[in-house]
Amino acid sequence: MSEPILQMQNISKHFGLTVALDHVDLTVYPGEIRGLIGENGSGKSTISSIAAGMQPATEGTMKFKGRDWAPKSMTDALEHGIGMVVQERGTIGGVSIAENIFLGNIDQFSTAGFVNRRKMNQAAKEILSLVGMENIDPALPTTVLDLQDRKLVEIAKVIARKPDIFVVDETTTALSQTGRQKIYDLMKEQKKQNKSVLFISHDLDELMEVCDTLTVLRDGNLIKSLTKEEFDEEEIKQLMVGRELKGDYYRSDYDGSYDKEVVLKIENGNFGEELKDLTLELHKGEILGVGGLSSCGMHTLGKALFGAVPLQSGRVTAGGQTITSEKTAMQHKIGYVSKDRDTEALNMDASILDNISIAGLDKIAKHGVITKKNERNLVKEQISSLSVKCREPKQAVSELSGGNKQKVVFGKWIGCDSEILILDCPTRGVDIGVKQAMYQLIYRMKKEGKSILIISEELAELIGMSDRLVIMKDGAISGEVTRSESLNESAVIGYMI
Amino acid sequence: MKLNKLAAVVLSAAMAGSLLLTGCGGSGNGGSGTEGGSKVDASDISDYGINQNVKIGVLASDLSTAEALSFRAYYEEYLGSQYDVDFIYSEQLGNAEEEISAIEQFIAQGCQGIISLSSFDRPGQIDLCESAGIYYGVAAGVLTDEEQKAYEDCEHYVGAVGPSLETEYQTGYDMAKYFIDKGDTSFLIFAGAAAFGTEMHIYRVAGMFEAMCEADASTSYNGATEKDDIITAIYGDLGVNADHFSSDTFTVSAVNGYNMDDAWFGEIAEKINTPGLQAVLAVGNGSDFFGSMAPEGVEVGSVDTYAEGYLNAMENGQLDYMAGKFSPSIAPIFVAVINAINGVPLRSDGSAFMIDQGYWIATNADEFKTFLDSSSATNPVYDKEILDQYISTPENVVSYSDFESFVSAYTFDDIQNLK
Amino acid sequence: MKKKINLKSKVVEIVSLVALAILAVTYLVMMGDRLSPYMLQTLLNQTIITAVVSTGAVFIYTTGAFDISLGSAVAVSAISGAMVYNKTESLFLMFLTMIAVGLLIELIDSALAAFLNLPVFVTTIAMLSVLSALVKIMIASGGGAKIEVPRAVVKTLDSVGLKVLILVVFIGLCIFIYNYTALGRREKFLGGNPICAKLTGISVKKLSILAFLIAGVGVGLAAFLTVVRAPTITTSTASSIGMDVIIAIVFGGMPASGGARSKISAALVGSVSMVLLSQIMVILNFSAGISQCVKSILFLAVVTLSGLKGRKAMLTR
Amino acid sequence: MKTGKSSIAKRLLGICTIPAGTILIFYIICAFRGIAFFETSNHVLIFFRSVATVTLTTFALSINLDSGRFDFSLGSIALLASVVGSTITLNYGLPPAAMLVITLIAGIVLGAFSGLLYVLLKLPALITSLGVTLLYESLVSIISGSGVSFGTQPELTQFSKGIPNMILVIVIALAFMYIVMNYTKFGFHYAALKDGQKVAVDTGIKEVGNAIGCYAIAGAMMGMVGYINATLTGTIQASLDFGSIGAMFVAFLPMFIGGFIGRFSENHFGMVLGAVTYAAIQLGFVRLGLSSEVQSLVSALVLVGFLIYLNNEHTLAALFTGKKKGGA
Repeated sequence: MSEPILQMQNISKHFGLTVALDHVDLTVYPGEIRGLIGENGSGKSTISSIAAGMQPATEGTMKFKGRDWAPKSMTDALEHGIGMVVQERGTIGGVSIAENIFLGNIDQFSTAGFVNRRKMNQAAKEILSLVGMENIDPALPTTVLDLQDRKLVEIAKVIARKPDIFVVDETTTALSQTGRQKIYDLMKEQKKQNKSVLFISHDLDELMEVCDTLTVLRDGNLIKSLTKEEFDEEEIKQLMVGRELKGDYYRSDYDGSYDKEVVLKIENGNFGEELKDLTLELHKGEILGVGGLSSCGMHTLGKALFGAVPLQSGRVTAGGQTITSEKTAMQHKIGYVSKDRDTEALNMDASILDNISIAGLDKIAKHGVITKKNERNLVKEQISSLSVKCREPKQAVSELSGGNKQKVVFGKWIGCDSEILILDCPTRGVDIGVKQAMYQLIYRMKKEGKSILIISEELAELIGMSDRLVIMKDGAISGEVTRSESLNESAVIGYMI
Repeated sequence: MKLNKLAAVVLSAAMAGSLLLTGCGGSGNGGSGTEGGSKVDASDISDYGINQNVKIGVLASDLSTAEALSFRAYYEEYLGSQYDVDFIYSEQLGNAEEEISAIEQFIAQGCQGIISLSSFDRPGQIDLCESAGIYYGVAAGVLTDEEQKAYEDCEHYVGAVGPSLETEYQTGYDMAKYFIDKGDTSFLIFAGAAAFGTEMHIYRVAGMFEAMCEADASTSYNGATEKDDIITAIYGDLGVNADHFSSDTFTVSAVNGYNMDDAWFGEIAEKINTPGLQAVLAVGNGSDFFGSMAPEGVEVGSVDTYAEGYLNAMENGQLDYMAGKFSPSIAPIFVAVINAINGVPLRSDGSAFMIDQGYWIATNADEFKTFLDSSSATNPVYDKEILDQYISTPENVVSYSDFESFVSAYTFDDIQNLK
Repeated sequence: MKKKINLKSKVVEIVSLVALAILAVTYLVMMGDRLSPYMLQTLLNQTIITAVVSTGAVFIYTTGAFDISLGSAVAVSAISGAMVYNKTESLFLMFLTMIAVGLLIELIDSALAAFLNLPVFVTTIAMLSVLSALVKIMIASGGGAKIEVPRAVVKTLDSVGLKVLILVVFIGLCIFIYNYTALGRREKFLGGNPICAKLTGISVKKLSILAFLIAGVGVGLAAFLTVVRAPTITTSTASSIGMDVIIAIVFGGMPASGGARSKISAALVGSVSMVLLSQIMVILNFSAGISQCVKSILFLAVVTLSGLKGRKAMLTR
Repeated sequence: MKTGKSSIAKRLLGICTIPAGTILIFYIICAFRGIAFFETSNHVLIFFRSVATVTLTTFALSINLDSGRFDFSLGSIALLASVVGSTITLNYGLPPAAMLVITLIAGIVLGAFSGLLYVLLKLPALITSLGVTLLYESLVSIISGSGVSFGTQPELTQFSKGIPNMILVIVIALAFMYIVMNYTKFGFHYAALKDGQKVAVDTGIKEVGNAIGCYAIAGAMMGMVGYINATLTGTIQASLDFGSIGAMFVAFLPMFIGGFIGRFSENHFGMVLGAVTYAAIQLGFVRLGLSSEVQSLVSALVLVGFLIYLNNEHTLAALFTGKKKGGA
């Protein structure tokens, strides 16, 4: 085997008290596509971001192309050969596409301190052509692009600098199949040129298909590296979780029955391009899955059903009453778990206690007075029944892991006795162990007669959990299937594209 | 968090508790409590300010103008060095509530006397000082006649020395007369705080109008030609409304307020460039706001104070007439307060006095220079030698009439004769 | 290691209280044997108005907004009440008017922002201009430089007992609302994350209006206390309250962005601290410039220390 | 993007409507009252001086406010910079040009120091600026007592009396902001940090330096404002207890107008036109002889009205085109 291009030795990273990485060694060779996999909080994003200059390591040494490696910033790293496309949004809306492409790297167009915009735009145009966006005017503000195109701009920006190591962090979640294909092609091209790729994803199928080697991390430790021949789905899952998964992952029955009573309904709902004359019913005791591409409008549907989106026409009703606001929705015992957990579902500034009790204040108030005792009881009940791992209810919710945060969100809605739950991507960023627990919880709630609407971009979980599954495309329902043992992803994908 | 809350509760509880304990009996310990009567036994006279330290609180609504600074320099630097007295200055007071707070603070600190340079609520000040048993005097101002009547029998209200409204009126009159006598007919009146209803400014403006009415019978302000009617009209207009002025001889434009924003300076710039304008009659600081913007030939009259900056203005022709306060003018009330504290109050027929004190008028740089020198904190016109004559001692008990004639002789020349 | 950090964060939490304690001790030492019950009464008198307005304003700050027009709101409310008294000679009606006007002003302020989608800080800045112009116009309408309520009438109300009662009841009520009712808890939650609050059925508009209304009660009470203390109202009455409140609340340990770490006690702690500080400055007999300089440095120091928690890698906005 | 004829017309309309409309309205009202809007050259001077100071203040306010940094200290910077500039000039008998340069440098230093405090203390800008305001005001008082007066030296007070000077100030300030914000690395980084703080910081853009730079620019602008104000009367009055914060309030209306015009043109050019609008209102009131209370009242109402329009444009547009909103 050839000399490694990147050697990371003994890398540790601490965030205050949290140890994100604990003495990890990682080696990358030229011409390999290396996958990094692990549950949330395993440290896979952290180690790659250290290599790519986004943050410094607390401890440890790095060698890149045989030399000591300590990039000052992402721009610095990119300049010297490691370029990363980040998980979150990596473009800035208010500035032009060209400015985004050359963010932090503007000097090449400036003479005597003045930037030549024309030169910059021309250069940007060439770069855009790398990802098939040659028809876009780089002088336009980035806001004119949709999310997928913005991601492609980021990718183009990195790939244009011909990095020796191309780091892709969970980027594919934001992309459609065509977008994904583009990025896979770019990776292969990279490999062909004997350059390397570091590919981070939670999607095991994707990784097993694309990568040459896979490194599994868990709780800030490197667990094992596998070559393509060693890939085995079950083993990898076990390595990630650190124990054998016992019991059912999804639900095991194929019953698919539910009550006839309609508990929540949207009739001819319209909202821009997101919802087009959409009608959908949720029944008592039903798990209704809603799938589709990220931009198909299903996330807006979830909000609309909770009264959080003002429909242009049509209406949402529960028990015959119109839902006009989040408040009326809550009065009808509807709960909503947003897909953007940290920004929409939780108040990161506040404690676990505050976050759980906030939806149930009316329930625990006696004559309008909230007693600490009632509040604690409510919260403790949720913490223990959902087994939220925390020191105390007063602990800040921001200190919890992704899975435990999500449990707090669930606790908030279960605690206020919601009968109807709208779950938008409920297992996003949640590790497998917690995922399994959540699936079982959802199933249990169905059994208790609660109605659940799951919106997800992961077909597997929809198929695994739903009594009925509708697929959306361009703001309308494009297909509907019911629960059966024979149902598989390929049968559903056709409706999506 | 818990610690935090607990501490907060304890602290506030302690505060509230001790306050409740004091209850409403809080007339306080206040001043020295030497009861002043009209008849004094010479052996009872204390020597505060001379051999014993005395603390006097100064209420100031202004701490930053030239006048305020020169007053403060006279008290702290001159009197503070000559007598055993500590002047404790308040913060810059903005309203009646803050005046009361400041007095309470002085009382709490054991001041024996208070001198007030702040006039938001004089009755309120006297009330509080009276109930606390602390001597109170007004400097550089007086009470209204009604107020004086209502409060003159208060034992701890020493008196007031300053320009009466009548004097203010006369000051405005004299200034206008000075320019009219020169033959000027086109004026810009700066009415200052008349717009906020400040009496002394309203009276000065009224005096200016009166001088014009006298010079030409066709002149009137809002139809009024008599002093009281003119004053009422200015109150009603919230300052001077030039449209209400009519005269066959005189033309008048006006600037009100002290906004000091772009619009206000714009207004000044506009009006001072009125063709034919001959003089600016300012109820306050005329040279700073108008002097430097005045075109060649426009003269400026100002009511202000003797300070270095204005001397330059006068030398450079940006100021032509100054009715100015001299910083030692606040000495007599100090003397009176000290006497009261020492148990020999100066009472006018058993009541608090109110003595009129006017301005020094300078119309050229030489006069100005002389007056300015006499206002300094190092060599003031009212020096220790003069003041000592009016501070009672067992050997020399000062009578009210002596004091009154001393204060009334406030012109520069009169004071020279006191020595 | 763990303990150390906990200790540090505890210290940071009580910085404001430590500052208050230091100021109190300094003051007591300086006063020495001049210490008297009267002194405490003085402290109360000087603290109470800012404390009452600040306490109500904590609700506004909790939601992450701020209001710089509170001072002129107090003035308008005081003048309205005084005018009503002078017409009706009823102290009760005067009191009611003050509260009503306080509520009305804050209602307009917040309703403008809520229903017309305006940024609150801009409406309060505009409101500041409008209200101060209104103060001048109202005072002028009385035909003089001031509006007065007969001194003898309000003097009967100028008692320590009544003041303590108002202070304790209002602060108590605010603490109760803040910590023991759904309203208060929701205000806090709203300050932390408005989007999440909205998606939890909390009406952002309704809550921000309610927050301003509670502040409006404080404004009305402060107007009443102002008139009781100094029945002569001029254009400059209460003019410094607007900034005093901001300084006091922040000095008292309130995070400027509101949210979960907000606390009612910040208002009282900050107000008392500021009064003590100004008393100390007067005792030291510093010139105006020096004492303001000291004040600014102390303010920045205390606020910096109490802000040590919750720092981010990026600059705070 | 191609610009058709109709779209150019639309842009011109968007650019000109507000300032031209305001001037027109006052022209008409003045005409009715038998007054000329610009009667003497002095009116033109007043107008341009307002445009100059308001433009500078607007640039200073917006450079930080657009990035979420509220700065109360602008007025105190203007005040202190002019006190420093004039005191040094007077003490050493320097020529007038020196006063301009020193004031400007003082403004930059004071602004940068304010930014440095913000960066070091890591507090919200609003809070730091409260402390800075108190500090600067107190320094004015400590250095100058009641203020500085040099009205007696006419050569020092010439600057703000020349219309060309005012126009020059406006042009230079606009050119400076336009070039810095659109054609320099600083400007590119500023824009990136403004809209995407996290992304920009992660990419490695030095936020701290950029922020201090913004404060320094704001300081330069306010230094210039201080210089113009000081040379207007030759006096600088000290002010305490937040007396200086009023200076920034003039900038809100022009800033929002600038944002609106910025849709059709360059943002900073829009702010100048916003300042033109403001100056026209101001001169209009002076010409009509209305009191400054009325003026501040009307300005506040115009500000609120304009914001109501800006923030509810879509609703209003929907209302006029007859489109209905909301479910049944």
